Amino acid sequence: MRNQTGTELAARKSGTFKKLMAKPEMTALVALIALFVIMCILRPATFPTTTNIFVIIRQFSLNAILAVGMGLIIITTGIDLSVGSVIAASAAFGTYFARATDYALPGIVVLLLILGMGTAFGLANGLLVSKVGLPPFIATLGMMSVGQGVALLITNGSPIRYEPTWISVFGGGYIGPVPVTVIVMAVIVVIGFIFANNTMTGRNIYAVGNSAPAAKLSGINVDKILTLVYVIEGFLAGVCALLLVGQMNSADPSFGKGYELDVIAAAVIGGISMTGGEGNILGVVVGAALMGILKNMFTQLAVSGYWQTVILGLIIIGAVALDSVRKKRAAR
Amino acid sequence: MRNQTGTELAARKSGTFKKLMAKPEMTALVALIALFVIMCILRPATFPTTTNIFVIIRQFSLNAILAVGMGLIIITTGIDLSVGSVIAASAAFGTYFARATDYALPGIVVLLLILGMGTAFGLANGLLVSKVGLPPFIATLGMMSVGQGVALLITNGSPIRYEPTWISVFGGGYIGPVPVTVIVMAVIVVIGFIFANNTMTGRNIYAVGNSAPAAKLSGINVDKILTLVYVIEGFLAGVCALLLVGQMNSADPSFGKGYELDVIAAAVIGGISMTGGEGNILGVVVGAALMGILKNMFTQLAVSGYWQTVILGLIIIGAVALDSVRKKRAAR
Amino acid sequence: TEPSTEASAGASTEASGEASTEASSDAEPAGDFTPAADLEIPAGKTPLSLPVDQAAEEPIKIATIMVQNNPFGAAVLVGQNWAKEALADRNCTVDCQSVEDFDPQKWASIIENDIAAGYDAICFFGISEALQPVTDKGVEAGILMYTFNTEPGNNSKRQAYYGQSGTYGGEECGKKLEELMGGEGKYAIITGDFTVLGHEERRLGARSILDANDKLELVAEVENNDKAEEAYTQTQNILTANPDLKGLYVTAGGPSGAAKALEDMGLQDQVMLVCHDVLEETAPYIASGTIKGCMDQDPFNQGAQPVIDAFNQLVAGEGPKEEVNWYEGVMATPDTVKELFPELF
Amino acid sequence: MSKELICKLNGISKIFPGVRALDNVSFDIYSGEVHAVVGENGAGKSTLMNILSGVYPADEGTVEFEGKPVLFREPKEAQLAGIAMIHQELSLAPHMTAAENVYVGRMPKKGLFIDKVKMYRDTQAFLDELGIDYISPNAIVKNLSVSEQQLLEIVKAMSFRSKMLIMDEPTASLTEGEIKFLLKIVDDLRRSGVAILYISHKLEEIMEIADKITVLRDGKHIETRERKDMDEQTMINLMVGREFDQSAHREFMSGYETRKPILEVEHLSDVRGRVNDVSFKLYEGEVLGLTGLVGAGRSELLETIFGAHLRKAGTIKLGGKEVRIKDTEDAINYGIALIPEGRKIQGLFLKMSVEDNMTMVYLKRLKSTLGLLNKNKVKGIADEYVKKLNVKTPSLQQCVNNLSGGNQQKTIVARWLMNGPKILFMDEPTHGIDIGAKSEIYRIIDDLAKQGVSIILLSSEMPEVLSLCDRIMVMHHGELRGVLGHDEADQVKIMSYTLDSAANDTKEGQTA
Ligand SMILES: Nc1ncnc2c1ncn2[C@@H]1O[C@H](COP(=O)(O)OP(=O)(O)OP(=O)(O)O)[C@@H](O)[C@H]1O
Ligand SMILES: Nc1ncnc2c1ncn2[C@@H]1O[C@H](COP(=O)(O)OP(=O)(O)OP(=O)(O)O)[C@@H](O)[C@H]1O
Ligand SMILES: [Mg+2]
Ligand SMILES: [Mg+2]
Repeated sequence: MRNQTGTELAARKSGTFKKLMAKPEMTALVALIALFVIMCILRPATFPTTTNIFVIIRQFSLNAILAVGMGLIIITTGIDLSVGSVIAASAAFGTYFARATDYALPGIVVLLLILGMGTAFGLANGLLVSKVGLPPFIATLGMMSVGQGVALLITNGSPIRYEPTWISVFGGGYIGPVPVTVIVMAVIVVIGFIFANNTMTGRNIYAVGNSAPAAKLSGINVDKILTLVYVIEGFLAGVCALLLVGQMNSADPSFGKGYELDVIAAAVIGGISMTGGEGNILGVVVGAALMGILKNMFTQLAVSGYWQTVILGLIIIGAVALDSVRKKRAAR
Repeated sequence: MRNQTGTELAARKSGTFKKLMAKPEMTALVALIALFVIMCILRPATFPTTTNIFVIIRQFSLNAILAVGMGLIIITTGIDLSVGSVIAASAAFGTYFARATDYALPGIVVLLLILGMGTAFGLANGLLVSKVGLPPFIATLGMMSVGQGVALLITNGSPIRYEPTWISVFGGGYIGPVPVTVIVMAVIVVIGFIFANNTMTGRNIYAVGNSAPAAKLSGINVDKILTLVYVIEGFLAGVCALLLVGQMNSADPSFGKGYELDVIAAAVIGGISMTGGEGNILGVVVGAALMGILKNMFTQLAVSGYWQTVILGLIIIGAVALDSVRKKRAAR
Repeated sequence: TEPSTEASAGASTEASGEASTEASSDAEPAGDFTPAADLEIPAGKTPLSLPVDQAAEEPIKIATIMVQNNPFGAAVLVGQNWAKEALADRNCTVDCQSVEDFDPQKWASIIENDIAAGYDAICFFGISEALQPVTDKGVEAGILMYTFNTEPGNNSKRQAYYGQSGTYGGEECGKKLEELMGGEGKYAIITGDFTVLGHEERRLGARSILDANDKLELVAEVENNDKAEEAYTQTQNILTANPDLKGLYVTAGGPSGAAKALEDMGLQDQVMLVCHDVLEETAPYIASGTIKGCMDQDPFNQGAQPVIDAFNQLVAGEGPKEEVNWYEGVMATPDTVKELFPELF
Repeated sequence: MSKELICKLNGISKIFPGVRALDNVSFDIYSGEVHAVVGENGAGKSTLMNILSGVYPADEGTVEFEGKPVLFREPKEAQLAGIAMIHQELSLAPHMTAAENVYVGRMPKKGLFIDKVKMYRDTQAFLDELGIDYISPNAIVKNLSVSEQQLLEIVKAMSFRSKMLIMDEPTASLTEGEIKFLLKIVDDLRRSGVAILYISHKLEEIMEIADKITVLRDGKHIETRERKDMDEQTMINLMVGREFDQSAHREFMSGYETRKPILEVEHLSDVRGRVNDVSFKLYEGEVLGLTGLVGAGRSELLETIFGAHLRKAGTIKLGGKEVRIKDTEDAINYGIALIPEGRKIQGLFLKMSVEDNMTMVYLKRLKSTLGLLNKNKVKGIADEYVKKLNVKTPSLQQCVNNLSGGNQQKTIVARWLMNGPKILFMDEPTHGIDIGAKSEIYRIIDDLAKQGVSIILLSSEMPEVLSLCDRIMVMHHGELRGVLGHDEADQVKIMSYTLDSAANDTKEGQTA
């Protein structure tokens, strides 16, 4: 309610540059570029190398992938806290069957099992929100606990090894200097962006986020749209599970722990409004990148661990504050 | 928007009993009573003992105390993720000065330092939400990280011992069979309830939660109310820090970790609507009690840890689902 | 608190030795239970205590509490479960409980619940000094409070302790790392959680050795929250920032992530990786030579021994040999690992 | 009663980003007078009132109140000075009680606590005083009907006992009877010496109650005149800024015997019990009025047919064939369209552009490759309708929230016309829009009917229904009380159908 007016209007009046700058994801982009430049100056030898750049991108890839789905969920005024434990549960599920069959199960089946488990969790979230009418926070909080438990039950608490080539390539391979993970991320982000902006279903997601009653009266199946966004996020969690298993060659029940808050932060820093109905899916990549570059920066500059935590908090606040102040002022 | 109609209306039509049952916190109360009865039947020797009952109550006391403040925050449509790390930071802050002065600092000063630090964090949250206009989720997510970092910086990662009598009594003492912690909780819950229902500021909190623009037009200082609820929660986090230091005789930087989700769950299970504007502060105690009895029950029945996680998730979902379904049906 | 190597080594051989002799001599069929001598023992494990061949007259209830969700926890659970099986037909139930993280309040609650639930003995991971009051409360209530892995404070009333000193383990790893690095160069530490006592003891233990050498330069200290994926990420970050890194110490969970990252970057020969716990997770990397040193702390016995000892104390008054039972542990290396831990291969 | 100068506006201007909402407005307000302020949508009426009541500061100009210059930074300061305002959008707290809403922000205290006894007693006294004691002070506001809520707003404003009372469209959601009742209250207040600033788009009402009339246009002050020096046509001309002809009349339909019904509803009831056994027929090219008291279940009836609510019983036939409409999507596929009543909540997607808002339903009809939208086609059709309906917007990408009420309404109308509906339900389409926009909507209705579209026009405004509809249905308490042909319908007859005593005798009426 409180934070939603005026930006666009303000933007319209002035030139294209100002218009661009008024977009909420721009604060994050400027911060990102600033950090990048500062790091290039401070660590010219180790920071702006191809390797390091791809290391950074690979690291925030999972966050960016999940933030695409989280962005869509937040646009419908929802939230998904379960995403981390869904990763753990899906990774455990697929590899468990692989191990149980003494690794005789064809790769494609394992892949489908992992993606399927993620999607199933997403579907459960979606139905709880749309059909049962639970507040998304509560539905996904519950499913977070369930997912964690399922992962533990399947793995019995310790990692399941899984190391066929196909999955290693998927999670850890390179095409030229570019990690496969980064390519997967890029593809998902582009598809996500096109989906949100150029398909009817994408448009309907925004419509539901603007006003569910109005969407219903416009012939949009609101329940279906709500279910869909959680299913998408569940599927993406499955993709991340695949990438993680591929990267680590094992499925660990601690996979994904604590991701949810990072992912939500990335989406919001990237300009997705928590009041729903607006936001640019490309922005989430900027949000994820900003959080990703920070970790690398901390190591490059050898910031003490205790301070890292403080600085991370301040950056999250700072990145969104500028935009909030602007909106708040416009609303006066 | 989606979930708020009809329940009251349905209630009005039928008798007082039905009216009572339509209150959202009733689902939780019925579940609580059911669990209690079941446990009395299953474990007649060890469950319904005075000791065990007070053990249970003492355990959910902190959750209940924090849920009172969280309830008020949620009524304003906010959320506070920082509450756990504020506990850690405040506990560390007060005991640090005690140790630094070789425990010569008077107890009352330590007490004020701990409560003061909690309140200061609350104030920071409140100002970020009200003045800067940050979405509460982001403001308190950032402060969660900051609080964690501050706790680590102060304690240098390991617990600070602090064991004067006054604080041990406060956190671990008994009056008759009743733990002091439980008395503190009861006092705070009662004050919280009266505050919310019988003072103007309390009612203004509800008014802001119903509609901030309308509240503003009615002459309510919305920013002040928003700041206040976070300050209250910060102060209560300080109280919990005191109780924990008293109980453990030390301040550990891992105090409070992960509390936020439990506290939010308790508030919502206790009938505080996540869409804001309604909910009964007494209900949060029921929510906290339900979560508390579950944990005790798991131990009494020796439920495997992995299953505990699954069951906890299902209970969170189940406790709120009944009420959601009812609301959803009324809205058709 | 230096563990006396002889004492612990002595205690272990003595305990197992004595237990087995006792089992054979005490062969009278007191009930329908498997005598200690006939108990099935998991491959590669050596229980340091065996149950007395006697069934409890009154039913006995023992609780064990451990962190779930990391491989070390799972390994401890193997020991606990073995003890549970071994005692099942001796009129003793063992409930293996677990907590999802290191929040002292949660641990204190569980222990309190156990005290209220009338357990005869509680064997738990003493995660933090903050558990001292509740530990003492259990002792005062007449319950056997045996702790493992970490001491719940320096002067708690717990009757017995089992495990490796965190500081000792850290020092051993520090020494190994210094040796592997040839006494000079850059190194980094990936620690589990700054807020977890056991992790801090190891980190500071290693630092006490490494800081003493001026030629060693610490370039990064980061958390991985016990997660392998996070260790992977942090290792990459550390190495891109310090391509000339020579040593890496992982204090807690997820060392396989660091090892995997080194292999993926082809740096396993340049960077000396030292870590803890020889488990399914780490064994392949030790064997392949990526992990150059891995300190084991006998999770099986941390899980089993306190439980068995508690039972023995309750039925026969023949409890723990020592109040403090140090596990020296072994430092597995690529050359010795298959020999020391055949069950993992 | 002496009429003293109480408030003086000197050269007030207010600029919003991109809009000069008020431009050097000056006029005087006297106590004991009803001072009406009229103008088209977006003329700046609400903005001016918000400045007077401390919601925003003016950019230029001063306000003198009781002879002293005042500057209110907050609504509270204006309230303390003696100015109360009833806002255009309802500003009640839905989850709180009626009494709490009346006293929100200033509840009576006893020591530290609220004096609940006094608060509820005083509220009851106010309700009694105004003769609306059927509202309980303990009632939760969301359970009150819209008109009850509106009345509660009035109670709240009156309870300030203020010297100047601002009423911004207080009658927008009231029925004729309730409006009469309200006007009586206003008259009483005037007699007691209160200055009243009264805003309404219903000009008859203005002519009936006002002592003075001020006309605003494009943020500028055009005229302030005594009511006796003003007639309705002059007022309209001043508002619109040109000669305005509103004498358009439809050619009514006749010869029902030979026509085929396009929509037949039989024994329809909804699950929530707000529609009860309703049967009627709608003919091709007909404009069928639907009226009754607010809360009679009219919206519910249309929404139930449209598939937005669960049906309990009844059948629906389209062109003689029974159809099953499970949800709104089905309804749309059958060629039904519904322009809902709550523009902001049920109609608009406030954070989206004019183009998105217009094409939301149309998108389904676009053939696309790979599921991708053809943005040019979408833009083309939106552009076409902006021109066709004369929607005033700087661009298609403008956020719809920034349009005036009338243009927002036209945006929604465009959304449905694009689909070429066979049947169009319009729920209070002229609610809160100015006379110009209103007559454009009337023109659209007439054009559509001529093209053979069948329309159900739900309206509480009697003149609108009487001048536009071929037949008029009257609902009461969820039941259809009767159907009148345009030649037999008049205000009195319709009103008689809405009395509780007019039980079943009319039910059979002319159900045709
Ligand atoms: N908060 C705001 N931000 C930007 N523009 C605004 C704001 N409030 C009003 N406006 C613009 O100021 C102008 C005057 O609006 P105002 O609400 O005063 O009109 P009005 O005469 O009350 O119209 P109506 O009859 O539709 O209520 C309009 O162009 C409107 O779009
Ligand atoms: N969401 C709701 N919750 C409770 N009561 C409602 C709700 N919506 C409508 N009502 C009540 O249902 C009855 C019928 O409402 P409906 O909106 O259909 O009436 P209406 O004749 O269309 O009136 P209006 O002209 O106000 O639209 C009214 O008594 C109304 O107060
Ligand atoms: Mg207006
Ligand atoms: Mg209606």
